[in-house]
Amino acid sequence: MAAPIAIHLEFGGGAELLFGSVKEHHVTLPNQSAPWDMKQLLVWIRGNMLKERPELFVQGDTVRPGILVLINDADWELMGELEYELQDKDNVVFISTLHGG
Amino acid sequence: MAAPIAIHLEFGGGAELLFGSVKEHHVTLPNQSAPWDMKQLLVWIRGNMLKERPELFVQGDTVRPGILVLINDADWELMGELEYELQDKDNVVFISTLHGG
Amino acid sequence: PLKLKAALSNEDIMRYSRQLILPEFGVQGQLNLSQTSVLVVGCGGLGCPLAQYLAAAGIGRVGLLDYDEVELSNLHRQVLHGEDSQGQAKAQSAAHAVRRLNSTVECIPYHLQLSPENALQLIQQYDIVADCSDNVPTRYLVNDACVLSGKPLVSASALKMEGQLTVYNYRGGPCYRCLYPKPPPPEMVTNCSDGGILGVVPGIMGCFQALEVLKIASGQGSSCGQQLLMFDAQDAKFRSIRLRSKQASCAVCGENPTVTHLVDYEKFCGSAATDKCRRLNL
Amino acid sequence: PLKLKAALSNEDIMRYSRQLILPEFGVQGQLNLSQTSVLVVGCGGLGCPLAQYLAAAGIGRVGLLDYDEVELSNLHRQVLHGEDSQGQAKAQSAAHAVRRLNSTVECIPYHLQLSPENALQLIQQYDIVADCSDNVPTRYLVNDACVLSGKPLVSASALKMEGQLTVYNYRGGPCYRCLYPKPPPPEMVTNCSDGGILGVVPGIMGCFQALEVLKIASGQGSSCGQQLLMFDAQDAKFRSIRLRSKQASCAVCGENPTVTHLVDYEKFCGSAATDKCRRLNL
Ligand SMILES: [Zn+2]
Ligand SMILES: [Zn+2]
Repeated sequence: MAAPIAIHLEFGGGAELLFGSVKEHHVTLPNQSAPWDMKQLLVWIRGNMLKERPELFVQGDTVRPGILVLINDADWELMGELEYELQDKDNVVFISTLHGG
Repeated sequence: MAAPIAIHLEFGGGAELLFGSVKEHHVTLPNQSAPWDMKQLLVWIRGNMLKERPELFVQGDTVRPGILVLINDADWELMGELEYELQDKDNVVFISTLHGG
Repeated sequence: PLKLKAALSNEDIMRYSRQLILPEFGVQGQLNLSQTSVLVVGCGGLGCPLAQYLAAAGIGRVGLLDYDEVELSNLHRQVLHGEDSQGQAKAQSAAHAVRRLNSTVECIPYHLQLSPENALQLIQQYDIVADCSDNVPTRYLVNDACVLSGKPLVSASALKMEGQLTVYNYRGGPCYRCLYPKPPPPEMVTNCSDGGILGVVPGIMGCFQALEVLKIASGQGSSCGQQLLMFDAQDAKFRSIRLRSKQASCAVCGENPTVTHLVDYEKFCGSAATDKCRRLNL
Repeated sequence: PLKLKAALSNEDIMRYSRQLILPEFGVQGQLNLSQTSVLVVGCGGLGCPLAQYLAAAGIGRVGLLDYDEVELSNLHRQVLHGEDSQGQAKAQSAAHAVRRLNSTVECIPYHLQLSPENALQLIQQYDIVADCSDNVPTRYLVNDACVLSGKPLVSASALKMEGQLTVYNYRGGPCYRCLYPKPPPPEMVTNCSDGGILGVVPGIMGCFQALEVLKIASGQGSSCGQQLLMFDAQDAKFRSIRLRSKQASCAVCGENPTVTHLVDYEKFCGSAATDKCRRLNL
């Protein structure tokens, strides 16, 4: 049994518009038998936080193109992407790429 | 007996010129009977790191006017100034005020 | 005082459309901006980008103060001036460039040195003051005048590859003297002539100053009161520092102020109020 | 190619004296700068401050590319243009302002749209490319052309109250496609016309771009390769993010590239290479 973990979620670059325009969220992920990984976090966000049009955030089992995922100030590609196991107090950022100038 | 502690010192805004133009220094403060405080750190810096003209860094038992001291990204005035007891891995910054424009 | 604008004209709506649709800004923010006046103290490396972006955004009135004339060695960072403005008063040259960008902004050049004699009278006419000066006595003078007139002071500085920014005397936060009760020893003060400066460093800091002025003027409020923003251009690193509160013992904003009118700041600092020659021979 | 300057003239020494005395920069840094050419793709909110500070600092040659003309709604952020330049080509208007600031910089305006047909031929003539464009297809086009020509790409973007900056294809680091192998769904792309923008936000990001270009051109090197600098103007907060390495699987810079010449980027992205109308009707 993994204990519940508290993580800090941030959305930016426009991705916050899918979450009631709130940029920072403190969430607690409930107990479950195995450790939480990023793949499960995305499912949890989709089920518990996304009010509408989830396809603008997740596509298949990952985030949609144009959203960069950062775990503790590093690109998630350096951390194992979907397989990364979340730790208590982790900071996860979902940021839309900007194109304006 | 307090164990030796390792702290991270940074100098900026021109204050680094008194320290061989090196901005970042990792130093270990030796064992001593009481905990290290900022007052003792200034004496230690003066004795161990300052090569010349110490009066451009310390005056009396504190830093000279125009240098701001930051402990872990907060003004040292919020932390107790000279009485602050240093902890292992503390980050202490000495920054000269800039006036140019 | 600026005339209250009740509504935006069609031309305003066209010109500022990209700001108007920002929820943080909106029509009310634009109207607030058009009713705000800002005094820019120093039209050099910080003052040029600051005045440029304040005018572009539609500030109501901007005062441009500088005692100096444009020289060739200014042009690597003082981007409102041009080769053809060498020898002109910086205040006039900056005003000319600002008017070309936005003729609807009321723009007042002051070709003079800020002094204990004229500072209060000038600053009282403005809502916000931006310190873009280049020397210690002027920084104390501007601070004290802002405290005595109750104006927020958006202050930036830059040297070599570093910059600093703080909003003083804002929403109960500290003033410049709360942080620096005593002036630095004159021999430890480096100016841009001696120390050098990469032009785009005050460019970045002046834009930052414009951002904080615009946030205050539009009604959003600044996030830099009781904060020191430090910038290191070499590493491209910013750092935000939590500063002390307003000090009860402060000589000008404290509980028993000893500075109740403007004093002799060159004497107080032991240095001249220009970055041209560094030390006073007292 | 630019003529090699063996020494600085007396006028250069006067003009750039404040930079020359910086140990990080020096005479060699200034000479390196004078031998470097930079292509600025887009003369809008980012390109204006960027071109301004590159020219002020004494870059050897600057190419100013934009297909668009100056409109009133540009002036709140595109500060090289003035009210009198409305209707003019942005490239011409920017070139005019840059020459006024520094006539010793070779300044080449291109009043055209960057396209798969002209991009390589243009980019091959420059040492560094700065992406100041405003749409997704152009960002992929500029990236691919930089990878195919081996040029470092200093890329910034801004929207509403946020900005981002990365140096791509630099010292073995990732390219834009390494990070974003697939374009975003067109309906999720917001441009400045739709989303709004506070003018000083691209001001800050364009100055940052200038800083990184100048660090590369002078020989110091950029600290933003394999880094994403994120800026939130509302909170005045910067954040530096460590990015992934160059990806072996990247379609253009990877081990088995499938993009070996420029393709149709509007088709690839499903959107037009202008921020004026957002979606292509395919
Ligand atoms: Zn005070
Ligand atoms: Zn790549």
